[in-house]
Amino acid sequence: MKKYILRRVIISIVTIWLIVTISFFLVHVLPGNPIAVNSGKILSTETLDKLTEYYGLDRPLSEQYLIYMKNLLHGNLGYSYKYAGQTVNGIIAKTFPVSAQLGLQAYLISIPLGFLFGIIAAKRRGKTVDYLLVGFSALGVSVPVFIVAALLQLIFAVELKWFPVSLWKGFSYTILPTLTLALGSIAGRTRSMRTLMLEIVNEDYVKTAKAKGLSKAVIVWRHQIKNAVIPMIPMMGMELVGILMGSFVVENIFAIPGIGSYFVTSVQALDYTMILGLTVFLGVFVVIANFIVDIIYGVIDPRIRVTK
Amino acid sequence: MEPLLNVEDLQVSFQTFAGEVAAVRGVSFQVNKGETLVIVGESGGGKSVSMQAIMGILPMPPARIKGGRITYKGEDILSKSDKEMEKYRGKEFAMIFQDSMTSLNPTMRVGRQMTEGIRKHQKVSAQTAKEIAIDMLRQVGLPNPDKIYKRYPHTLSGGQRQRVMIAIAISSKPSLLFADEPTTALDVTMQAQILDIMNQLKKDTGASILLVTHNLGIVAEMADRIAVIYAGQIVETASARELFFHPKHPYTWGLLGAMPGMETDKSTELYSIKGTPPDMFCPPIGCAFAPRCAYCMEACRKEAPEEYREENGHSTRCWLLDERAPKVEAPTAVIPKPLLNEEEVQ
Amino acid sequence: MSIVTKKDFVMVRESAGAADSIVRPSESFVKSVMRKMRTNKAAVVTFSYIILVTALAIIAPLVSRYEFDMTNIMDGNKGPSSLHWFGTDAVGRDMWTRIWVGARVSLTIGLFGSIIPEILGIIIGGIAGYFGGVIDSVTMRIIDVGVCIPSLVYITMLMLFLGGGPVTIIAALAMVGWMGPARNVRGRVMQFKNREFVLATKTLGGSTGRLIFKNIMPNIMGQLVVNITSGIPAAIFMEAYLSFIGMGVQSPMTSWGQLSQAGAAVFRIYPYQLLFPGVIISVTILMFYIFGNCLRDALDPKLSN
Amino acid sequence: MSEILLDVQGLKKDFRIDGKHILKAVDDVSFTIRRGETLGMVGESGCGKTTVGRTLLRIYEPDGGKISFDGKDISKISKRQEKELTKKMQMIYQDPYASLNSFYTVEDIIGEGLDIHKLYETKAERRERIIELLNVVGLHRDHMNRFPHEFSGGQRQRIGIARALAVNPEFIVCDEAISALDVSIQAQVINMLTKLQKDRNLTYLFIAHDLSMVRYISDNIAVMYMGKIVEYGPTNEVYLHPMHPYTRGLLEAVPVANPDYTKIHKKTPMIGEVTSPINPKPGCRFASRCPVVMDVCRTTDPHMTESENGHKTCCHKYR
Repeated sequence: MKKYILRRVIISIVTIWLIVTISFFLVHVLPGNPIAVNSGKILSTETLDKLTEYYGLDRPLSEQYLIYMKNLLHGNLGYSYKYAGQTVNGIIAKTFPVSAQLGLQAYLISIPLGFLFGIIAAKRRGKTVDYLLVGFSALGVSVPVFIVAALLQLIFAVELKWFPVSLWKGFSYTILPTLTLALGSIAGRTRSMRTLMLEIVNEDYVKTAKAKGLSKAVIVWRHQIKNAVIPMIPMMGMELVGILMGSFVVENIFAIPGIGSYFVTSVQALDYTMILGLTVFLGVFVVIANFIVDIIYGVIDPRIRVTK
Repeated sequence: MEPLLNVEDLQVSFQTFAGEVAAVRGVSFQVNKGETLVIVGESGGGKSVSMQAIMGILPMPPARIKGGRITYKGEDILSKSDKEMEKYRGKEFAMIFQDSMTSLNPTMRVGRQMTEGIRKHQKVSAQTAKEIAIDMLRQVGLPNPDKIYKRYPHTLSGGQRQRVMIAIAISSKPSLLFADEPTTALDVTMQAQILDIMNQLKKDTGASILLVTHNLGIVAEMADRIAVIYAGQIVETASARELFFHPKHPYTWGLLGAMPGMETDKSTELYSIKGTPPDMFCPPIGCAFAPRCAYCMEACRKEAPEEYREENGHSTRCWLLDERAPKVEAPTAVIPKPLLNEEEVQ
Repeated sequence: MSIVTKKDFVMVRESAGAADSIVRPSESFVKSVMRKMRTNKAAVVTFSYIILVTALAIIAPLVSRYEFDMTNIMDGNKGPSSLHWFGTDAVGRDMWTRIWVGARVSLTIGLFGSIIPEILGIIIGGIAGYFGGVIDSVTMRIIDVGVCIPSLVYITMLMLFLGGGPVTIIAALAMVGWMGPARNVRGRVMQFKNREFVLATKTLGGSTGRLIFKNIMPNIMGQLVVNITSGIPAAIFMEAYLSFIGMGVQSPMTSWGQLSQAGAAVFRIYPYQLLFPGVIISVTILMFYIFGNCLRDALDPKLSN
Repeated sequence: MSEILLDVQGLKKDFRIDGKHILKAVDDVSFTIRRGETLGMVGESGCGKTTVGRTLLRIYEPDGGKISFDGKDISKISKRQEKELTKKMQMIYQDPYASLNSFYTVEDIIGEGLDIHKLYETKAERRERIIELLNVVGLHRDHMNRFPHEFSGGQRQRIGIARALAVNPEFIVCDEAISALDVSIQAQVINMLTKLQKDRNLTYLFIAHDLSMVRYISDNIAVMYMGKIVEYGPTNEVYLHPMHPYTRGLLEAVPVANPDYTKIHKKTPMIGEVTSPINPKPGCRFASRCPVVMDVCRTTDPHMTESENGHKTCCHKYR
């Protein structure tokens, strides 16, 4: 187990270093002077030179890289080119809690619902409920998140007026975006859980459990569900990425001041330090989340503990 | 005396994409108290399916019990609900499966897999259940039972796992133990150990055993009575010595002949059955063995034979026993020689 | 009443090989998959749909009265009519034509965005799996780290570096997408290279090429076809997503994602501008998805018989 | 007596596990097989018998020892010579389901060897050869265009035999060739193998764990335990007068198909279980399970000792 964790730690550190390095160099070999691109005004050569010096862009790339890495180790992601005077750290501090709330709500809804739907569909295989849930999950994974968002807005906000159309000013504002975001992962989880449950029904150990005289409910709970859930744990990291990407769209559509909508505006505005900073931040976030998921998986599945 | 288990005309079929397959086509047999009945036959013969049908653990669908009657201690158990059957499974009858690797839950410790059955049937405290479980593990010859109790199945060897399976099966002292090819996945020396344990348990507890195997050596070692199954039907039933020393069905001859005896060497060809078992999607009309039988008659192709019963309980499903049929003797090479006379057996 | 009479009790002369006869009709694996697909209604319907959409994408822009980038400010934001079946956008471009031109882009991205990473995966995974040793360990370490980097990072960086557009999207998908298939193919190859039928060819003196291409590959082909089929909707999805957040296809060039983005901006006033591209993306993805499932079931030997 | 066809001396094959443990799958194994004879190799799973067969056929590279075939050293040969050799040495595999490529027709499975070695001039000749081979193994020409999954286990195994015979080999390794088959089918296949041996003067290495079949088909027997041959000699010698305690235990464990036999012979099963020879300690590998173990067994490797009529054993009891 110690070896397993150590291995994961090393992989995670290498990954983070790679993310930072690749992102840094790609951003810095981009053509054009980012300051000129970003200011939106025509600057005098003098001012431009001053700003270039201020941001350290006149130094050799390798030196810039070292400086960036040094700053990064202190948790400093640099300044935005676009929002003059604002640090990337400051923007993350402002926007991340919003996104985290949104993501967490979606995650908390999708986990129990996905499992539950999957189990119900598998237990009622071939019945109407199963067809409905299978249909729902097929739709859920097929319809892009922006269509879902638009539809929910149109139905529940514009027509029925149950919830506000957009913005982020209280709990009722969070409901539609959370639902939008959760839908895809509920659908995906329902599908995987159903498949796994149906596979497990045919396992020999389920027959053994039945032969012991255990009741159906006990067999389902004790023997089937745990074994079906285990292989789904590693998928949770992937799902997190999905929710993160979905949040870019959802925050944009619902005009939510989260990290995702800042990311999209930075991309559209070519605010390089912001893109770099946010990419590094999100990348590291995902790597750490995956690391935690892997460790949980290692703890829960006894087979991993021994073999790795 | 009423037999412990009575199976009459059991029919099981499977619904598949390509249509219905009749896996068990009218199987009848009895298991008496304290005896070991061995069902012997080849793969696809329907022996495991029959056993699982009795246990009530066949996945339905795709399986379907199309007919027949199963009584246990005089009670019709086919008509019982799944809920009622829970009181029988694990308590009255228990099962040892062939593949101990897949038959144990990989994510549950051995101890838990044992105690869940014990607590269900014996209504004891967790502590007592643990004590019973460890005692059972000791009984099946596992060293350090309290350590095994805490292990996960994949950390055990094949032989150890099969012992755990047996310990689970006997933990609530069943009256009837089903064993589905319990040693097929094991090496010979391990097989000998497991068979030894099963015989010992039978002696100690007086339980009946219904064993399914394809290995005639195991049959000889374990059986009190034997039923030979072919293509979903019992073709011959008799007591162990009767069946080995006076076999009547050509298929039984083939099975016996296929095992070279101590004296046979390469110069004499082994007695073998030609061809392969029938495709159960479309079993032949008449006797299912006819296409492979060296003694096939017109009658065999027209109609399935009746059962011919003898006084000593030997019954055979073969037209050769009809009085109109030509007299045919079993090839002498296939029949093992008795090593004891009648008195010595007693 | 028995139909058997006295004269039936004569031994029959055995006919040679009768016991070995096979009653079932012969069918190759590929044929049986085709038969299963043909008899599966869902497969037939989804396949027909895919053919229809592909045909429209090829033909519709050719026979249309309008060019996809032909603007006509006077005709801006007109709803569906006999002149413009799907209406027009803000600058009066014909939506019907744009949707099918967009379909060309989206479907192309779908196809290549699925095939290219899969092929890269086959090559890399195949080499790693077959030859093993150092090549294998190095490849696997690279993948171990590579899959940990969120695809978001690669895609964003690549889009910035190369600029949005169909080729960039495919390149980004290839960069991210080869690792999963490579790992998968490697596993399958390692599993198959020690299968007895492969060893048999080896003991017959078969060359490495024969082992790989004639023995191992056909056996993992089914899985690859399924992967590619299920990769297509994923790639279409990705294009729609990237274009939607402004990192993908840029106007006047169009794609389903780009159309949706434009439509979403005005959808409360002109819902049809999001409705048409939105519905068509969703339905297409759904159809590919169901078709992929049918294919997987047909290829699964556990489900046959 | 006929000439020696295969001579194996001190064969070794190690496998690395997790990069640091060494599994000595085959450890200093020596035996000879004369032309036209069968050597039966028995032992429990993991004893290394399959590895011996696979190393002989160069599926694995040997890590030591010398293999001579027909008088020539074949332990170190070029790729081309290796390919030539595959025409002389063939293998019949254990699993009738995994050993045939499910995408090939029977014709192409049997024809693969013909294709590789270009053993025909015309398509018609290839066809003819294949039909002939099908007849040899009791199958019909109608079966040619069928696929493996349409056959039963026994039929598949016969197809596997035909595939091996296609290149006209002199020596065949039968690697558990009958273990996966039903009893009645086993006899069919064994009869076929003995007949082929007689007709074509074939030499077999017959690897199996079923001791009764091995006894029937073999002229000599080698008993393997944890990578080593522990007993070796003429079949009847070994079966009737087993010397090594492992051989005795193994023979005793085989259930005999006679209900009276068990009533007469009360047997005591051998204790313990086989483990893999990973980083083996010095001393006899059977010591931990041996009923007659001595102190010397735990410290020193026993050597092979030969008694009269070629019966050898590797046990400190027989020094």
